[in-house]
Amino acid sequence: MKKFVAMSLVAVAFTIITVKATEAREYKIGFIGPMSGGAAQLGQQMKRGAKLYMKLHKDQLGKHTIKMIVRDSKRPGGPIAKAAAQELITREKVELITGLIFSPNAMSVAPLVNKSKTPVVIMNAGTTFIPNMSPHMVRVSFTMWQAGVIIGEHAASNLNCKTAVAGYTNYPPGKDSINAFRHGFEGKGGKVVDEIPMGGPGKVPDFTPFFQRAKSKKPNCLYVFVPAGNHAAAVAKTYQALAMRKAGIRLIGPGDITQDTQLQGMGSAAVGLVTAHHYHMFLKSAENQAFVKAWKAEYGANNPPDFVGVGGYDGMAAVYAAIRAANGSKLTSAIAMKALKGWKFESPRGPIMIDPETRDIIQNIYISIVRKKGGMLVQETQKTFKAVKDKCKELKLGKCGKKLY
Amino acid sequence: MSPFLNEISTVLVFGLAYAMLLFIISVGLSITMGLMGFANLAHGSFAMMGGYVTVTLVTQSGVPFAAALLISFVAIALLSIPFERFLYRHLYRRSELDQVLLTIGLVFASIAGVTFIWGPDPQLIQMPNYLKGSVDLGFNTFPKYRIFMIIAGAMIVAGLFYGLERTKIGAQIRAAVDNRTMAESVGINTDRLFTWTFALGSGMAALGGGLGIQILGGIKPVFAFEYLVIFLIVVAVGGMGNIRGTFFAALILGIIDFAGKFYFPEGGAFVIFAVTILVLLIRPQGLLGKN
Amino acid sequence: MVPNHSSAAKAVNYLQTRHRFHWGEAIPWILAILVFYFLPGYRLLATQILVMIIFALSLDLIVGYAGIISLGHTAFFGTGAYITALLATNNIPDPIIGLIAAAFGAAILGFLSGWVLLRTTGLTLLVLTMAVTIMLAELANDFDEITGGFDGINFTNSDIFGLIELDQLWYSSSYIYVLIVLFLSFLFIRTIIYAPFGRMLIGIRENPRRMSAIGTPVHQRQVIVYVVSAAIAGIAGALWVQVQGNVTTEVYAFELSGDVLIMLILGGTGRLYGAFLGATVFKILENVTEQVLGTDQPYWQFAIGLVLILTVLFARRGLFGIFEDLGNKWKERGQ
Amino acid sequence: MSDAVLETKNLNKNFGALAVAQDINFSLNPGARHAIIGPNGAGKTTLVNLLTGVLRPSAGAIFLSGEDITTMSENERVKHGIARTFQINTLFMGLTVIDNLYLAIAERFGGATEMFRPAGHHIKVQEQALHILTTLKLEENSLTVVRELSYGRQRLVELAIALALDPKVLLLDEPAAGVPSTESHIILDAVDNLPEDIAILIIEHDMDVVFRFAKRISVLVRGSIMAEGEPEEIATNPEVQAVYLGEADHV
Repeated sequence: MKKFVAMSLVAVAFTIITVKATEAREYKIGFIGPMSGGAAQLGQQMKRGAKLYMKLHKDQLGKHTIKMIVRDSKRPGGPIAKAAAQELITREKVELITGLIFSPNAMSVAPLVNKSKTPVVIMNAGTTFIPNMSPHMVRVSFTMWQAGVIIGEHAASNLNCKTAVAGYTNYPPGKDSINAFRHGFEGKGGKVVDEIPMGGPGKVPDFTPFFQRAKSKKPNCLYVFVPAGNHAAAVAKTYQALAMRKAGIRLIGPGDITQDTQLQGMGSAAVGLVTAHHYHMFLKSAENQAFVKAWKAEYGANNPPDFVGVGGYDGMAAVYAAIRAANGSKLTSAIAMKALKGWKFESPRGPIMIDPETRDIIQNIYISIVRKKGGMLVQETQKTFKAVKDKCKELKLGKCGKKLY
Repeated sequence: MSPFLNEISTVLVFGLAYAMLLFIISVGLSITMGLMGFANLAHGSFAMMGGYVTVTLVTQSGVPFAAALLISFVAIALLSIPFERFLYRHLYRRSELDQVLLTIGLVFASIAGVTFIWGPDPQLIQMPNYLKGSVDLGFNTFPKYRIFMIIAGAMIVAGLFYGLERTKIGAQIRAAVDNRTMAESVGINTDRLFTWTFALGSGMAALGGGLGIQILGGIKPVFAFEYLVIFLIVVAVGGMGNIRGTFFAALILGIIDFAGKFYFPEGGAFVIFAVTILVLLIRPQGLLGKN
Repeated sequence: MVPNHSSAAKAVNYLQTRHRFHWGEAIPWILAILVFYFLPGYRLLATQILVMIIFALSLDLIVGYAGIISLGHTAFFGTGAYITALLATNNIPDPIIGLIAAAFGAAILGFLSGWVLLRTTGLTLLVLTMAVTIMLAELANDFDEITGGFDGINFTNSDIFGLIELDQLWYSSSYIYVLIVLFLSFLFIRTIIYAPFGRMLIGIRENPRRMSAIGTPVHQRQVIVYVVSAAIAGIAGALWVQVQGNVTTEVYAFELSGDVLIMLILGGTGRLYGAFLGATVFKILENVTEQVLGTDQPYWQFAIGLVLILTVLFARRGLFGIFEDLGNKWKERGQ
Repeated sequence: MSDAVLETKNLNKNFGALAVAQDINFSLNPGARHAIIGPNGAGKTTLVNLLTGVLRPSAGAIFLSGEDITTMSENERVKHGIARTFQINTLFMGLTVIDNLYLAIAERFGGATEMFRPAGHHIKVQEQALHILTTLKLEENSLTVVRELSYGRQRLVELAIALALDPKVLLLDEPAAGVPSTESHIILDAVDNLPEDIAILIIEHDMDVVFRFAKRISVLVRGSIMAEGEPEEIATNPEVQAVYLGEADHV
């Protein structure tokens, strides 16, 4: 025992000495997201999340410091994001890249970081197979499959939906989302009677023609996937304006349609919506309540956090973990990946972990319902599914099962 | 209730409501282009600013929705006057390319400008109670707001036609669209006419911007650019400077767009562009345009 | 009679020498080489600028020289881009073959659409070109089995001539590759412009009515130049995706059509070097404004808007016009 | 066929119910100096447009040196030898005078589609351009941008371009219109001195010009030819006088 204590002391002393031996270092990281244009609010929200984490955890890096250089990816496609990444890596010499709202942004960066071996922490981009494109990427956000399958099963088993119409924004995450939904829904005996592509992701369309079409099919449920951002409020309002609830059609979807930042603007239209998602700001955990409080203190009570903000926050937590692992030495991809594969964190959204195999996130998915309380709309968790993995990669469907680098 | 009547009425009512919106916003652009020969790509910016004024009045100052629409009409009409006087006027005789450059510059600056003030989030609006909910007509139910759009649109169209056909200033505008030199030679002050029609057109755009908030999912900075395409299409299909033509074009495109998305959602926006191409190839000057 | 003789001689001299190279024309190329050596961290941006110059040059052929205003030039840019990308994913990854195929594909589209659309002018043409592009974008989004839709296609090129790898990090070989293609495209366009064909285009721009009355089949000639322009735009599109290794539906974006038209007018139409100046200034404003002023607000958009407005009001022939004016003043002083 | 260089047969043009040309028959012999006069709205410009191919006739035919050119497009007719000037200057305003001529001549020589040889190497084109400029005493303006010329001199350029096309038939649409009287003699002298072998059809309002120049006159009223003959015949024709006096009454 004595020997053990002595050895421990030596070990501790040694650790302290080595820590002291390393010099204070500034870690430069690049943050790429849409800061202007149609998706600016997403980029700004993600940046708020990241900055909040940095503010609350200043001491976590010891004497090392971190400098975040923000670049605007402007449009959804690859070119601008990629030019920003190239410049960040080669000129600013950043050691890690993070941010990335749109999938094509993340995809375009992949070949670049494969060359430079720069680690990437994806805070949002949702197309399922993205981590397969580079061994240097981890993702802390979500995949469409996580919420999609669960809401599909829930609809068939617990919401009395025999038939459903699925409306989706016509782009890969949208297709991922309805494929996941169909997988879950039809697996439990439901039937998807119509799939309606509702325009591309660039613009918020008038949803009326699509919802009218859905209405004319008389399903029990209408599953809707639209990207986070501008679309959510329009979905709820159209649903209400067309009196679809009266017609006996239930609106369900992933939590993108009840995004916290959009929720209050939806008005009574949103009451009763059932969604599956990895986060909403009304989660009861202590971590979340502290997080929401800190967020509102920082950005004002009228600027609530949402899952995009949490993506930024958790992403920055992962970045910190990687920097701590480097501890004064250069932050290589090897160090970062070693630290982040299997990394666990008590996030506002609940416990999360990076799957060491797929480098994708494992997290809880919550079934929630929107209710009105004291003049405000809130979400109530009805059911929690723990440690949900990405089904697409588990089942090795299409590109999800392939190594793409 | 027959499913056929249901479908037909769905397409017509929703299509008509959208058509009214298209007309209200596009008519100003049509007049500007027909009367002054000016390619005003910043027309959508005035519509967008109208939307923001409406939202701000309703949500911040508690002004009733209808009053807010009127105020934003007047405000943007007035705001557009200095633009016409100090910017546009210099370019009436310059090339189309210069006009494109200036007005796209304005679009960029206005998008940035409203983001500085209101931020990038879409601004939403709560409707007054009398416009909430829907009306059940037996064979079909329609949102009250769409019915309101159609009625308001019809009144505006009627007012505009009356103004142009029966008033002196309307006659002057028609004369000037038809032949500017001739109009000037009979003593019409085309300079002042330009200013007023420009203000009127911008005000109409603002009205459309305000009316559109509810059905376009909120007003946001990129509005100025996103909907420009569709306004230009309406003007081109209708025939520049022709108000009747603009109305018919809005009607046809509004209804076809709705029907296309309703029956053929896979096609997305394809249908409306295909129709546009077809019409313009057969009648390059637009449905009712001058040859 | 003496002054008459001298004015005739002057006129002949003017006609016979104007196609010759001026020493000032070396400046952009020297700058391009300096950028390569001194700003390696900006090379991808610089490469993108070079591609945009090719694209803007192709547009200048029709807008600045033939007087055809198009808001849909990405139809050809995007088609070239997809052709290259699809060849690469179907086992023909050679970049040079990609370029050639892109040029041909875009030219065919240019012929088909030009033959039909160029019977119209003005707003109608503007709207039609726009509509064609947007339809192509819709198609690309709908047929995502082939195009990858919004997410696009990622691909890798083989090495140029089997020797030179298109570098994906420092963009050294890519930059040189694009610069060479730009140089060749520029020489090609410059030659056309100073040949009778180019003079004839200027005639069409200045007065199509009169061109017809001197015996020019205007529509046919417009189609020819449209096809040439489309082919070069196709090459630009192919380069754009080759250096980036991926293609998305954005290559058909109407916004990009708008941007390239802005770049061209900003720089100055109908003067070749306007494209160089406009594309460079636009992309630098787009990229560098945020590095100075930050990303909290869309300062870059405001900056571009302001520059466009000021250019229209104070530099009547685009930014290149300023240089021309300065040059003329310099000459007057010299005399 | 006669030896007429330009001939029309029952030329008709309707815009809907409105007939703007009715059964127009006339012919020009080589070297003709023919004028068409008529009150406003008589259809003179329509006739020019029919002859040059801007408009297609509703019925009837047009022959050039015996060849039916009715369905030919405007530019093809130019290649076959019909050239025109416009009533309102239709020039390349932003280009120099010599470039204005260069375009016309290059097109005629078939070199305008040449893409790879510099325009400056086409010596023959330049010589021709200079020759025409010298003939019309424009050579001092060769390097002036057309926009900067006086209207009268621009009018000369209009004529020069038409001549550069080496036409068999030249249609002059009010060649002195809009030119201040101080300058008009330059134009009229130039018109007087046009090569004799070209058949010229002049559309004119100004009777002084018509009687100074024309050897034959047609009077066009409401789309049809009311009278045709030598200048003296027309001047003394009571019907013609009635039309012109009638018009004068209205003015």
